[in-house]
Amino acid sequence: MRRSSFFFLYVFFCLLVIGAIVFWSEREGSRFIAKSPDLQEITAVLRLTDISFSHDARYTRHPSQADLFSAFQDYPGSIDHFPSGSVTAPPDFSLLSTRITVRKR
Amino acid sequence: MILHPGILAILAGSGITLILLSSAAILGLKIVRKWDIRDSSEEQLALERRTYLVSTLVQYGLLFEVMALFLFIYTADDIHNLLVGAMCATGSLNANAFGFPALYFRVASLFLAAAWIALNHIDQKAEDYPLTKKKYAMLLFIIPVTFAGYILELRYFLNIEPNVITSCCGVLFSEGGTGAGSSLASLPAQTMKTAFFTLSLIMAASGISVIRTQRNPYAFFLAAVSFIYLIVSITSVISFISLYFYQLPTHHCPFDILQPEYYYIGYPLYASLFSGTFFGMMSGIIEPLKKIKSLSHIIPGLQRRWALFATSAIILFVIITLIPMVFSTFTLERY
Amino acid sequence: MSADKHINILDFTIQSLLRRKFKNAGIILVFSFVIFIAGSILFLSYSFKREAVLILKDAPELIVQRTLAGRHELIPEKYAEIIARFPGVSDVSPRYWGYYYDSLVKANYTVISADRSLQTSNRLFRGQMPGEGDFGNAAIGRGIARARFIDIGDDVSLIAADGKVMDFRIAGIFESESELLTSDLIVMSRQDLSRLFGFPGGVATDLSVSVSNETEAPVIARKIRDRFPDTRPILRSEILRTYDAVFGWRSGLILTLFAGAMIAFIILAWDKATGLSAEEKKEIGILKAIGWETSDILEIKFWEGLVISLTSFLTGIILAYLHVYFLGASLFAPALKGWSVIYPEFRLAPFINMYQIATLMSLTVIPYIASTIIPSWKASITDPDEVVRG
Amino acid sequence: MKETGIIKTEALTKYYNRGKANEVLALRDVTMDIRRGDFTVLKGPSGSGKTTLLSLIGCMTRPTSGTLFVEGRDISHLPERFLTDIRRKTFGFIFQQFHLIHGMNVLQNVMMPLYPTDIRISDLRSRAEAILEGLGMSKRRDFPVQGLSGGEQQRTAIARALINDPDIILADEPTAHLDTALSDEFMAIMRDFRQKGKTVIIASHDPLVYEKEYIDLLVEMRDGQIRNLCCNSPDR
Repeated sequence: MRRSSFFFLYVFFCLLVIGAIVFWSEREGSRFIAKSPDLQEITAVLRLTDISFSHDARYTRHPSQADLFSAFQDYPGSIDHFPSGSVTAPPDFSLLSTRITVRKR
Repeated sequence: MILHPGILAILAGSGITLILLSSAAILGLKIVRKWDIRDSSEEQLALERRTYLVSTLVQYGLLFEVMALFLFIYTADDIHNLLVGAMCATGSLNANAFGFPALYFRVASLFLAAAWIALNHIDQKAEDYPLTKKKYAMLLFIIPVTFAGYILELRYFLNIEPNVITSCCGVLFSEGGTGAGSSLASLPAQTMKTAFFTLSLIMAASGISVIRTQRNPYAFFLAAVSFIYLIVSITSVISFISLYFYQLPTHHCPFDILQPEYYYIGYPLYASLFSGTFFGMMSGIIEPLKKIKSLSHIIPGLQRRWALFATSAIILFVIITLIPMVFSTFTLERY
Repeated sequence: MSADKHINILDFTIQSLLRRKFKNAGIILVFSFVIFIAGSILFLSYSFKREAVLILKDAPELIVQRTLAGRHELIPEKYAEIIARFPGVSDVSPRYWGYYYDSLVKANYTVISADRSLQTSNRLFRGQMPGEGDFGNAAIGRGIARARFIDIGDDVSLIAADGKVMDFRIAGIFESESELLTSDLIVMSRQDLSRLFGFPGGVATDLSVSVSNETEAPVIARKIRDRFPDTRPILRSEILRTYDAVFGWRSGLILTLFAGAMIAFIILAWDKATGLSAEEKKEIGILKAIGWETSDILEIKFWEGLVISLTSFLTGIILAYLHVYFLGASLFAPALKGWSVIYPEFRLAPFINMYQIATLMSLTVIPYIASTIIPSWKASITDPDEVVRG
Repeated sequence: MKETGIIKTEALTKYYNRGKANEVLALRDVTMDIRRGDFTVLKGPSGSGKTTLLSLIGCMTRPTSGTLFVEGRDISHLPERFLTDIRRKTFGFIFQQFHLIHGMNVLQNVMMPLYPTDIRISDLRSRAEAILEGLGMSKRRDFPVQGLSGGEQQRTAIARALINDPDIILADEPTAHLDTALSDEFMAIMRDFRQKGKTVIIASHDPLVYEKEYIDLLVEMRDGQIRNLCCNSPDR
């Protein structure tokens, strides 16, 4: 048995595992997609806007519906509850050369 | 924006490529100035050894370049969700003025690096390394292209403004999908079809004549046709070929065919097109090198082989484009 | 054209790698770990992104909040009637919801009222959804059930705005498969909710607006803001985009912080590649003297890099995958999820694709390979006659 | 003249570290001619330039000036890439220190020179086994080289030099680390090669080597120059 064959075997083995992983992912992923109509129904019925992801502070629970007066909420400085507190506004690097993209017609 | 993992990966990858290629060029500069194959000094030997480093650097550079191109297109596709009105990678690339130029420069530097490696390959076959000086001078021209590509890419990513919720007023009144440069898509499909298939035949014919004769006018002709063919083919992909793959009369995106939904058909499609036209062009470009004595016995065989590559790759390309046209019920006639 | 030459050189390379087992195994170990971490971050954030987008697909198209003095304020229900008359608006319904701080477990709950019930076929909800006028009943999410040790049929007491204790019977519960959406929810009737929070009459928390044509949503949002300048309309598409950006940004941030580790590894690799031992140097000299060409030595080094990086890469991503999808990303979840008392527990749906793999390669393998080029070349130009001269 | 020179040098000169403080003139104006099938010994004290001449002939380094013909081909300006090619096809080397690669077994060491060629590994292996057989080393085939005795290392090194079936065998002080019996054995093996029509060139200052009666050409060197050329073959 050549040394290189061991290497190729290992690579082949890893690729097999990855193949299995991809296969499993497809299955699990489609299982998730199969249950997603139920999730989507909950979203629709309760009219939810956010995922229940971090409950550290009130304003991190429904980041898209955030109160505007919570402490340190707006970037910069929004790290009192890191990383949840950073949900609302990912740092907009264009701030460095501020542009206002709100257009009124 | 710049912290998106894909963007970080591209900037890292192409930054490294840029460093590799620039150091190759700087090292090459000394070779251009001092190279003398008849000299037996230790300095010349050091230069000779340095050529190994340069060609290694360029080879890895090319490899990473391919990777970065792939990532660039994928990232453009991935970020279209973040941009209002972008439906696919085309929309993302149109998000500002730098997207498409960055892509063009990437492709151009890919071609140049590949051409350099091909020349290097020829050069190393001759005992007197006849092309060395030219080769390293050429390297100096690749750098600005790569560099420009990197700058454009950087500007593209820095200038993308993701339209996310801002705390000031909620809705961002962004303009929805302003016409993404659709001039190519609007080229009449029937005319493009005729042009594409005619040119494919011309390309194959000139390829075959080079294979059979390796004669001067044919080689130059093949090179010219290859170049035109590259442009016409990409236009055709946008104008009608992609439509057959999507089975949608309005979807003109040249990038979505790379997605799993379309069985990754874009990869063999572009790979065959790029390699075919590349070898077509190269077999013409090396024609003048026949005059160099130490290369005169190497070139014809190589030319024939490259013309053979070019022709077979183009035939493969045409076959791939024909698959959906022949086997699916979708027709463009009505549109 | 034959591959024999290259396989022969690969053979030799592996043999010489094996001769320096411990050193190379160390490098592979560290590199695998680096890739494992980067891979975990990528997989994790990508899954969150995908799930968030799928879950929120049917969220309200447009939410209208009222702001007062820069603060979120309850919105008069009569706004709804006016907005409902806008052309293109198909439905406006007020949403009643709020946060309840439970001092017992030190956590925030989301209290929400439902005016519709779920279909009975919904597999993610057990029991009954408290509807309009359904006093004293509540449905809760798994996170609360876990935090308060309660289940269907149990009672839960909440303290109302007027200081009185309100008792609720748990009539329904969301299954844990839906935790990413429902973990901290308490659903109750609108009347109970108004009493709990002491809502004045005629106001709602915000309005949810449905439009008949989704592409018209921004136009309607603009109209609403023109008509009611004190409102803040939020589009669903923007929420989705923001989630997309947030997870992209967070994983990018962590990756950037993690770049330090990567750089440390690169330095290690560089050092390893540069610091050829005298023995290795002699070996290369011998090879060159017995007829190996400089490019053959470079090829050894290429294979060396490939063997090390490919082995580490494959090992690293497989471990990362197992970590994220089988072990629940125990190492990194807090960094992406944030900390909290009612921690949502959920198995992420695995999504893996070429893009992630290419990104990961570009962030790890390319820097590694690039850092070894120059040291490899330096090794490869050893003078062949150095060996002869001794 | 039975045949033209397989190795021919004209005014061969070699400097090391040219133009630096530690410049060494290792070889000066060496002109000589070695014919196919010659058994040549380069004789001289250490530092006389024999090793330099040997490595020039063996295409390991390039001359500073002068010309060198190997099998009638001027190689003095050839880039390293092509020198290696010639070296790999034409020469077999036996080094003073044997220079075997530790951590590998005898067979692998013997096969090493031809790894970077398109030879099939099974062909290469059988060729190596045949050579080891011929040198009586078969039983040591899978033995790691660092455990071999001096004579066995020597024979492994010889086997390695022969793996490419070279026309010319070069040996640098091959007997320096061997006792008389082993040295004689080595010389007997070399003599065998000459019998088979190979050209043998040995650099040595060991009388056991240069006093052999079957030597065709004895080159005496000192200070990088040829002092004396002495031919034993009657037709010179």
